[in-house]
Amino acid sequence: MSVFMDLNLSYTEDKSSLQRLIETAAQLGYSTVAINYTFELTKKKKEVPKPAQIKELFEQLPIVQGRSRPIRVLNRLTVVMSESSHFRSTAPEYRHFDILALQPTSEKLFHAACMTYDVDIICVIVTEKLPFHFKRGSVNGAIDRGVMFEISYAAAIRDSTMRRYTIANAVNLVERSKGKGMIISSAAERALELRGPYDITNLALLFGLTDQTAKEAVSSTCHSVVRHAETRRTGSGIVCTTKVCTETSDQQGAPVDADTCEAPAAKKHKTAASEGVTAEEGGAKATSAL
Amino acid sequence: MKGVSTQKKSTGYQRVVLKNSAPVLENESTRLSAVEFKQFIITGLKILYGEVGAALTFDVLKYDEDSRTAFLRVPSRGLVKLWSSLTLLGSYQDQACAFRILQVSPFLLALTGNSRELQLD
Amino acid sequence: MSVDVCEAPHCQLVCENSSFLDEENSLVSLVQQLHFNYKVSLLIPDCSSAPSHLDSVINSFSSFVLIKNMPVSEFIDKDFLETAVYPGSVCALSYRTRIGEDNCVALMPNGRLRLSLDRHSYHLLGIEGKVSKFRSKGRHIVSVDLTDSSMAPGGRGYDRLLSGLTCRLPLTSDFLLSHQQGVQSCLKSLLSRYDWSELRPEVSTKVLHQLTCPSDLGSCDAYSVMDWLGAVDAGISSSIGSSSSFLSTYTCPGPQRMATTALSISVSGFLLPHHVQILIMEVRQFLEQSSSPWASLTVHGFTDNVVSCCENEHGRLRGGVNFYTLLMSKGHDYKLLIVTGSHDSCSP
Amino acid sequence: MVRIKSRYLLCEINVTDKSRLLLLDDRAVMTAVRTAVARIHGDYGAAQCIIGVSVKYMNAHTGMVFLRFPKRCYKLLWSALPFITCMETRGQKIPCFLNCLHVGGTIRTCQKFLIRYNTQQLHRLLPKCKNEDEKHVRTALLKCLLPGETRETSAEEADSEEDEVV
Repeated sequence: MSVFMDLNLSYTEDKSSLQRLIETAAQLGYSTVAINYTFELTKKKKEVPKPAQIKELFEQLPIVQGRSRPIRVLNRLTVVMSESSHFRSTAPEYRHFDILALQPTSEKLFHAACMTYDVDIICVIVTEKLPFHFKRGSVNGAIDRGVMFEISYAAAIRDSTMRRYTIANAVNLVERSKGKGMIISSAAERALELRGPYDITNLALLFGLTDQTAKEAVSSTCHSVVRHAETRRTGSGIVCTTKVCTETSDQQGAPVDADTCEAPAAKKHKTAASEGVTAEEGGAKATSAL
Repeated sequence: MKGVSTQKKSTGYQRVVLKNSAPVLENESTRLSAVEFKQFIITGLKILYGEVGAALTFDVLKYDEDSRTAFLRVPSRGLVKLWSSLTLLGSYQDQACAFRILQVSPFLLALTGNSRELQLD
Repeated sequence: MSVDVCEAPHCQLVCENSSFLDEENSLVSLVQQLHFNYKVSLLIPDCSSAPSHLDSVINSFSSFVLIKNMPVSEFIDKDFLETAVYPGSVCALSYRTRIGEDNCVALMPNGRLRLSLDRHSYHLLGIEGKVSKFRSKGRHIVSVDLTDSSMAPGGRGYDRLLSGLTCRLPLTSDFLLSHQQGVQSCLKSLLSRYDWSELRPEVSTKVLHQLTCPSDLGSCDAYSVMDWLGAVDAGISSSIGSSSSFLSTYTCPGPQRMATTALSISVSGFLLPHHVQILIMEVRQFLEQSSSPWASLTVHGFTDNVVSCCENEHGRLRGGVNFYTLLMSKGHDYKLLIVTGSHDSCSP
Repeated sequence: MVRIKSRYLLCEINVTDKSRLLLLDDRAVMTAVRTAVARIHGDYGAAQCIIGVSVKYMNAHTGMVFLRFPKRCYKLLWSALPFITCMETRGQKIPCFLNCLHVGGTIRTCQKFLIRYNTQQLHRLLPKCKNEDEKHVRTALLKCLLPGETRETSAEEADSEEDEVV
């Protein structure tokens, strides 16, 4: 299990309310959050938004509750896609963002998003009845590629009808994916729409997740998403830097050490972010070779 | 000398206690009495779980009006219901609110000894 | 309701009736095994002030230090090993780290260093460990016996651990450190290198008036006893409702009686089992002399502790609760209630 | 291919005035079920009603309804059915209650049960008949047993085949 994350805090123009949102998230015990910019290509003039610099928001990032480290803030772009032309995988504008998410609105696009598009998250619509059925094939394809599905809960707090749709759509998804590859995030616009990680773990039980997968939905699966995003941005993990320390290189040279150092790395997890793993493995090897 | 040791596995009986700081309201000046507080939670249960949910019995063991902190006790089979309805409660009399669950434990005694509350320096 | 919403968390309560005079009683070993105690609370009915000798024991809980940003590799520093680990009696626990989320470290008085690491850190460290029992994805427990001969400075195992902790995984954390003989005198050199502060356990004494209590605590079932003690501790007893009240149906278990006064003392901080042991003896002695029919002592462990009772792994998903209650009555009998719970208790 | 598992409930709509039964249709029943579930089980129940719940077949003459519920929550939804006291259709309120006769995993088993049930009903009614009519009833009964089975099956087997396959 890793730290708790909320990979969807809605971006608002109002700087102070955005600050409050992040502060509340830190207070609730989230170690990593992502500010979400939604991009919908409806009117032609619209351009891909530019993410705000985190440094401009905070002089000093708020401390995570009960910990001594500050919260980590990422930027994320969600592209709402009603036509396949809306998403250009190589668009340079996307490079400003740490995480890339896609919200397909039709079955065809959903399938395409699951199977081919190079994104990290596929958002599931929670504000209306699902316009299509999830196909097990598509869902499994996404999970195999390390692309995760996202359910956001803020809509469920706002309104009774949306609550029904949130639960129904989430249950439907869980039924298809068996709870694998699912993250739960807030999509909160205001601080009061945020809930603590344990609350979400409990809430996820309503969606049909088990204790274990519920907890993963706010922690390790999110971690995989971030890792997947890192790999995507670094070109399938070919370019990756690892810290190498020179002080004890004499000990590293011993053959026994080199072996043990490599062994655990080799039998590393075969998770979704498998590309990320290869990157690390390379790093570990580099270290031991020194 | 007797040395009897018995093991008990709790099943239906067990109670779960929640300590919650509740609710964080938009308008800080709103005051909530204990009865209103319980009524509010029942409303939340009714919204999410209907009349069946509203019939769930739970106790407000202690409620502090100033900090709006309460100790709730609920039979363990009702925990998920109560907790999730608190999570999804978003407004009180048309103003935004949020419940913050501070701790959940099968034992009331555990709520007074939470090491995470240890604040040094 | 469908199954998922009705699922009950389960948890075990072990109840043991025994006597202090019983040679084979497991109390001493249990107290000694729980190294990281956060809070001790004591409840004595029919008593308005603690006698001086009890008071002095309560105030004699040794102070502990909080060291900030200390690398874990300091624990295997040669000096530290010689002054603190080999003689035993040093206890350290990473502070402001959460089990299940962060990397947690604990050093036990018997010289065992235990690390709970996430997958990534585990691979970086490169020391063999076990997969966490609690199915937490990718969490590993690494346990090293620092008193082992291979872990002596210069040994192969030692070198590997050292290089792991200094080079591959330079883990730093805030630590709570306690030493039976007083931290400052023993660990001067260590402290001089870091930002630290000495802290005293916090003692709070409350005298409760007109406390409704069960007339025969021993015969009540364990759960109601625990509930009642908790209610007293949380200050709920004064507002206990009747069984028909709207707000709460909680009532004092069994036949009741009114105790005019009761003494409730709690000590919180980083407490050593050694002192808990002394306190238990003192309370025992006190009971024999005073008019109080019983006394209860509850010891809470640290929630984010890597180890629980008997050096088993402690995980929050299954063992969030870790505390025990000791009910002592006149005549050296006691009732021990240990919660070996398996519920993901929550405290965000 | 994995099938979404469903449960089919065979229910009988009981009304005081049989003639008003004809006013009911699928939609009225569905709305009544949804409202009852929402009232009894709140938003959580209502959410379970959104996907995979439908009225598969309804006979307005006899008041027989096949309800289809997802298997994972059919007990929850079922528990709300007794609380239906009236159904609304075309601006009229028809007081009624639902009586659940059978729960099956496929429409086919439900249908088999329905035929057996109807036959039993006829047997029960038989002694009440006057002598002149007895013949008619007997023939009707026989028809129901043998040819009836094939007749009704053909109508509904198509239904059970289209069990959602995903």
